[in-house]
Amino acid sequence: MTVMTFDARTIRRQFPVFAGRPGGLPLHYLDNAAMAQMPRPVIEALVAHDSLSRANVHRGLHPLAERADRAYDAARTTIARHLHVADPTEIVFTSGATASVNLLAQAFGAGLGPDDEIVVSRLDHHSNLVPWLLLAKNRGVRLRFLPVTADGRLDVGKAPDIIGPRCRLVAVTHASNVTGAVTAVAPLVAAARAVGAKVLLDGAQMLPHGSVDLPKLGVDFYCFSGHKVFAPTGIGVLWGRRELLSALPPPMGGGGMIAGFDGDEPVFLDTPQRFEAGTPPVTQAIGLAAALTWLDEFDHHDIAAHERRLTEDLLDGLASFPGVTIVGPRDMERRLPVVSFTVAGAHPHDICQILGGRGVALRGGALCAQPLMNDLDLPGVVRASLALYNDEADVAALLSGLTHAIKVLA
Amino acid sequence: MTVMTFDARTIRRQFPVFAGRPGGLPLHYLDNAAMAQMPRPVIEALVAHDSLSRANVHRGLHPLAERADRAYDAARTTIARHLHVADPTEIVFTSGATASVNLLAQAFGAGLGPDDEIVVSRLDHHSNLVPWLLLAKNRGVRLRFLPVTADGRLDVGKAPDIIGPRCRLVAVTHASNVTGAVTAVAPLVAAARAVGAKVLLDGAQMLPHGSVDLPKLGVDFYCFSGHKVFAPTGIGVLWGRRELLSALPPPMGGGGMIAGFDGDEPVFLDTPQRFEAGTPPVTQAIGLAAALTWLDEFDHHDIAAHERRLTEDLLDGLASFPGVTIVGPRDMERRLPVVSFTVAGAHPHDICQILGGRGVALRGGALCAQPLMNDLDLPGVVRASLALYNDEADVAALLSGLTHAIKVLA
Amino acid sequence: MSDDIYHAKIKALAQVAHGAGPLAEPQGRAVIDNPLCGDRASVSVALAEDGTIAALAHEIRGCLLCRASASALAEAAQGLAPERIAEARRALEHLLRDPETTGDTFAAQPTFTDFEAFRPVHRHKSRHDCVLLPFRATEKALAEAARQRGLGRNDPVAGAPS
Amino acid sequence: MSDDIYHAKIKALAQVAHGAGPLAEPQGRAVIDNPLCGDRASVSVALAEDGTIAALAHEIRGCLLCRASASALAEAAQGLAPERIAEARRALEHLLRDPETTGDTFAAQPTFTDFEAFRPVHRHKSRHDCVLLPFRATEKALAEAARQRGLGRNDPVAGAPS
Ligand SMILES: Cc1ncc(COP(=O)(O)O)c(C=O)c1O
Ligand SMILES: Cc1ncc(COP(=O)(O)O)c(C=O)c1O
Repeated sequence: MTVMTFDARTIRRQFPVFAGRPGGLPLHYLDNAAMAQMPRPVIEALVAHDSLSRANVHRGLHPLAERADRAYDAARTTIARHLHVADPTEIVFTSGATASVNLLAQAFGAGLGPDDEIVVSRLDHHSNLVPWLLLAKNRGVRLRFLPVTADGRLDVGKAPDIIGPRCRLVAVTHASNVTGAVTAVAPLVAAARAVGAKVLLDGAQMLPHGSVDLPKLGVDFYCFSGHKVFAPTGIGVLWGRRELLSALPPPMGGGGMIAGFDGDEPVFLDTPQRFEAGTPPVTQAIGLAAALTWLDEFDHHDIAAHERRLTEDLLDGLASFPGVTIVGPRDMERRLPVVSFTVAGAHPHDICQILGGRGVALRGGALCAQPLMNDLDLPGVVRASLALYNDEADVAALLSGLTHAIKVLA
Repeated sequence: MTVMTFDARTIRRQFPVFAGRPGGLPLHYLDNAAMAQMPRPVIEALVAHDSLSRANVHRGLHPLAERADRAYDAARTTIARHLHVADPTEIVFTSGATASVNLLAQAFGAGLGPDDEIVVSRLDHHSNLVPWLLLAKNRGVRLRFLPVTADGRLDVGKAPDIIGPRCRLVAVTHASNVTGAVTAVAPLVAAARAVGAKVLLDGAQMLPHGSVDLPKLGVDFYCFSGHKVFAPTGIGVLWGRRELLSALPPPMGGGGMIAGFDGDEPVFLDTPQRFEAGTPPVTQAIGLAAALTWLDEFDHHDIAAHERRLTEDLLDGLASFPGVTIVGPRDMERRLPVVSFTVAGAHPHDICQILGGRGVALRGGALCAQPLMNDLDLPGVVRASLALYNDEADVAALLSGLTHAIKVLA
Repeated sequence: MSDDIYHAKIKALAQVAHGAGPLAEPQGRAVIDNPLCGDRASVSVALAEDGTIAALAHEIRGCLLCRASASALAEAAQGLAPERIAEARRALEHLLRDPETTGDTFAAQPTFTDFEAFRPVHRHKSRHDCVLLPFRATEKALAEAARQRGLGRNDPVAGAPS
Repeated sequence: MSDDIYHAKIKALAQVAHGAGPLAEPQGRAVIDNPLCGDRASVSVALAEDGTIAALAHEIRGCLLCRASASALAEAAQGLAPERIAEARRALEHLLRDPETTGDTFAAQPTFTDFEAFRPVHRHKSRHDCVLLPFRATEKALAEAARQRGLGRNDPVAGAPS
C-alpha cells in the first residue's frame, strides 16, 4: 500500500466530473453526503470487469466464470480488510445501506415480539428508522427513542435510561447525515452490553471520512452504501458477527443460498450466501472494492485533517451571516464535514436553486430526517457536505454564493 | 428507431469480451442464461453517467442532480415502452429478479393466511420458488404445484384442476432456465381469472429473446433481471398493474418512499416510490434502459429466427450422440435457445470443465432447480444457452468439444 | 443561472402574499404535501350563493415559488367559477412543460396573466410541483366545498383536515 | 486446457472405484453435500479393535474428480489411525492451494501418494471441493464412529443419516 501525499487538487484530477464542467461552470460539488463522485480507477475497474470478466458467480466451470468468482470473492476480502474484519464471510453484500437495515430488521426481527424493545432515534435517516417502524407495526415490537441533544447529537448519556432489560437491539446512526455529529459509540455499547442487547450502527456517512475499525468499535452489526464512498450505486454492505449472522434466518429466498431440499423444505447455506439470494451485484461489489482500495491509498489522518480544516473555514464563514443558523454541533470534536444550516427568511430550496445555478451543488429539505425536522420545527435545511477532493475554492464559492442568494431573495 | 439487418458477426463486434479472447482462445460463450455479455453502447452509457451525471435522485436542486433525476425517470419510461406498458409508474426498479419476487411475496403475501393458496411449480428457478416457500412457512399460506410434463413444460392443461377457488396468485416461470420451454400463458391466465387469482410470470429467461408485450399477455405481475438482458448486474424490474401495486404495503422502509409522518406513523408514497426504499440503483437503471434501447434496434423476428436456426442445429447435432439425452422439449414450438442435456456416464461438471478449457462456456449442475432435478432423478445437466451474438461456429465448437470430452472421459 | 426564476414580479407576489392566512368560515379545506421537498399547502375556500369562489385563503410552508403561486392564485380566483381553476392549472402546466408557448397562454383566463411570471421555471423540472402545489390544494378544497353543498349543508367546515 | 485434470491415473482411480458401495456394518456414517454443484458423498467406516480404520466404503453422486478421490482415499485409509485422514487432507489442501509444493507432499503419508495425481486440479479453484468432499465425509463418519465407541456402543449404526 503506497501512501500518497495529500493534495485535493491532484486528487480531483482523478475525477472526470470535475474536468467535465457539466453545465459549463466549474463544479463545486458539496452534495457528497447524498452521493460522492467516482474516481477514474473505480470507473476503470467496472469497465474492465464488464468488458472481460462478466459471468455469473457461484462456481462456474469456464474460465470467465472462474475469473468472476475470484473477483467477487476478492472483493469481499478487500472490504473485510478495510473494516479490519478478519473473517470475510461476515461481509454480506446488499444493494445499499437501506437494504442492509431492512435485511437485518427482517432477520433479527423474526424472533421478536411485543415483549421486546428496539432502541432507535429521531436523529436517524429514514433508512434506519422506517424499517424498525415497520417491524414494530408487523410484530408488535416496542420502539424506544434515544434523545437528541440541542446541538444535534445522540444523547448517549441517556443511554442507560432508555436501553432497558427488554432491549434486544440498539439501531442508531454512526454519524448523522443532517448534523454531521459522530456518535460516541463506547457508552452506547456499554449500555447495550449491560442488558445483553446488540448494537447496529448505520455507517453510511462515516465510511467516506476515514478509517472504521469494526472490532475496535465493539458493535455487532454495521451497514453502509457504496455510492457515498466513491463506489457504484446498487451496492451496500451489512456486516455482522459471524455467530450472530449464522443464527439468523434468511428473509429472502432464491438462487445461490440453498444447500438443498429436505423434502419441500429448503435448507440454507451459511452466511454470507444465505443472505445473498439471487445473482448478486457482482460488478458493483468489485467497484466497491476498487473504491476502498483507492481510498486506502491515502492516509486517513490526512483526509481527516484536510476535511476538518475546510469545515472550520465553512463554519467560520457561515457564522458571519447574521441570518444563518447552524443545525448541528459548532465545535469540531466528533463531527463530520457535513454542515446543515438555515437562512432566516429564505427557504432551503430557493437557496439551493440559486447556488446550483452558480455551480455550487448543495442539498436542501428534510434530508430524509422528517422526525428530526418536526422536532426542530423546521421545513428543512440547507446542507453542504464535503469530501476529500473539495478545497478552499469550494468553500469560498459557497460563501459568496450565499451572499448572492440572500441578496436575490431579499 | 433504426432497424438494422441481422448479422451475428457484426453484432459480436460490439462486445469487447469477444475481442478480448480471455484465456487466449476464441470465446464460444454459451452461458447466456446465467449472464449475458454487455455491448459497448451499454458500457458507454454507464461510464457516461458515472463520469458526468452522478448525483442522488429524488429532486435534487443542482444541475447534476437534475440530470440524474431526468436520466432515472427516462430509464423508467424506456423500460415501460419496451414492455408495451403505458404507465411508467408500474415499473418498479429492484436489484434483480430474485429481489422482485421476494418483494412481491412479502407485499402480496402480507394479506394472506392459511385459507389462501398460491400455485407454483417445480419447474421454476429457486428464485421463484423459495420466496413462496418462505411465505408458506411464515404465514401458513398453502402452496400447490402445477405439474410438469415429461418433456419439461408446465402442464397448463392441468391448470383448472390446480388453480382452485382459494388460489390468490399463480407464480410461475414464463420460460424455464433448464428446459427452455416457454409457458403457454393464455390458458394459465384463463384458469386464474376464473377464480379471481392474480398471475406473476418470471420473465428472467424471456426478455433476452424477443418482444414481451405485457398487456397482451394479460398477466398481473412480471419480473426480470438486467444482467441476463445485456445490462448491468444489480438491477431488475418488478412490473405490476397500477391498481394492484397501489394497494400493496411496502415490505421495506427507508429514504425516498415516505410522504410524511402522521405522528410516528410513516405515510408512504404511491408506486413506484413506495417500493424503492433507499437510493435506487441509478446507474444500473440507466444501463438497463441503454441495453433495451440497443436490443430494440434489432427486429425481434430476426433475433428469434436466428436463434431458432442455431437451436435446431444444436438439437440436431446433439441427437447424433448416442449417450446424449435432451432435458426439455425437442420440437421447436414455444422453446428458447436454452438447451439442457445429459451425457451417459459423464458428470455435467466434467463435461463443462473440459469444454471450458476449449473456450466453450457452458453451465452444468442443478441450475438452481433442485426440485426439478430431484423429480427427474438427475445429479444435474449440461446447459448451452444462446444469445443473438452466437453463430454456427459456437454450435460447432460445442459439438466438437463434446466429442472430445466424451473421448477424454471414456 | 437559476436567478432568472427569482425576478421582481415573483418576489413581489410572494411578498404581498394575497390571501395568506386562515379563512374564518371555510366551506372546503385541503392540505397537500409535496413529499419530495417537505412543502405543504393548506387552502380554504368559501363559495358565493351562485357557486363562484367568494374567498380563497392559504397557509404555505414552502419555497418562494410556492408562496408566489399561492398569492397569485388567491388574487386570480376571486369571483370565478370553480372549473376555471383546473383550466388555469392546465394552462400553467402547459406553459411549464412547453417553453415554446407564446405569451397568450392565459388569453382565456385573463385573471391568471400574472402566472406568465413563472415562465422561467420551465427549465427546472424539479420546481414545477412547487408552482402547482397551491392549485392542487385549491382544487381539492373546491371539491370538498362542492360535496358539502351537494349534501345540502352550507355551513362552514371547522378546520376539517383533508 | 482443462484436459490435464483428466489424465489416465485419475480416470483409472475413478474407474476401479475402490470401496464403492455400502458397508455391511458401519460404525460411523456421514453424508455431505456440496451445495454449489449438487454433489453428494456418503461414507461409511468401521474401526478395528485397536481403533484403526478397518473398512471405508462410499457412495458418490458426483463428478469424476470426486469419484477418483473417494477411490484413492478408500484404498489409502485401510489400517490407518483416524487422525491420519485429517493430516492427509491438510496435505492435499496444501497441494491444491500452492502449486509450488514439491513431489513429496505425502512423504509423511505414504499411502496417499496416489493423490499426487490431483496436482493439476490446483489451477481450478472451483473443483477443489470436488476432491476434498470424500475427506470431509470420511472425517465426519470417523467422528461419528469415535462417538459411538465413546458411548461404549460398538454395534453397527444402521444407515444412520448424518
Ligand atoms: C428463470 C429464472 N428466474 C429467476 C432467476 C433469478 O435471477 P437473478 O439471479 O438475477 O435474481 C433466474 C436466473 O438466475 C432465472 O433463470
Ligand atoms: C445516515 C444515512 N443512513 C442511511 C442512508 C441510506 O443509504 P442508501 O440510500 O444508499 O440506502 C443514508 C443516505 O441516503 C444516510 O445518509
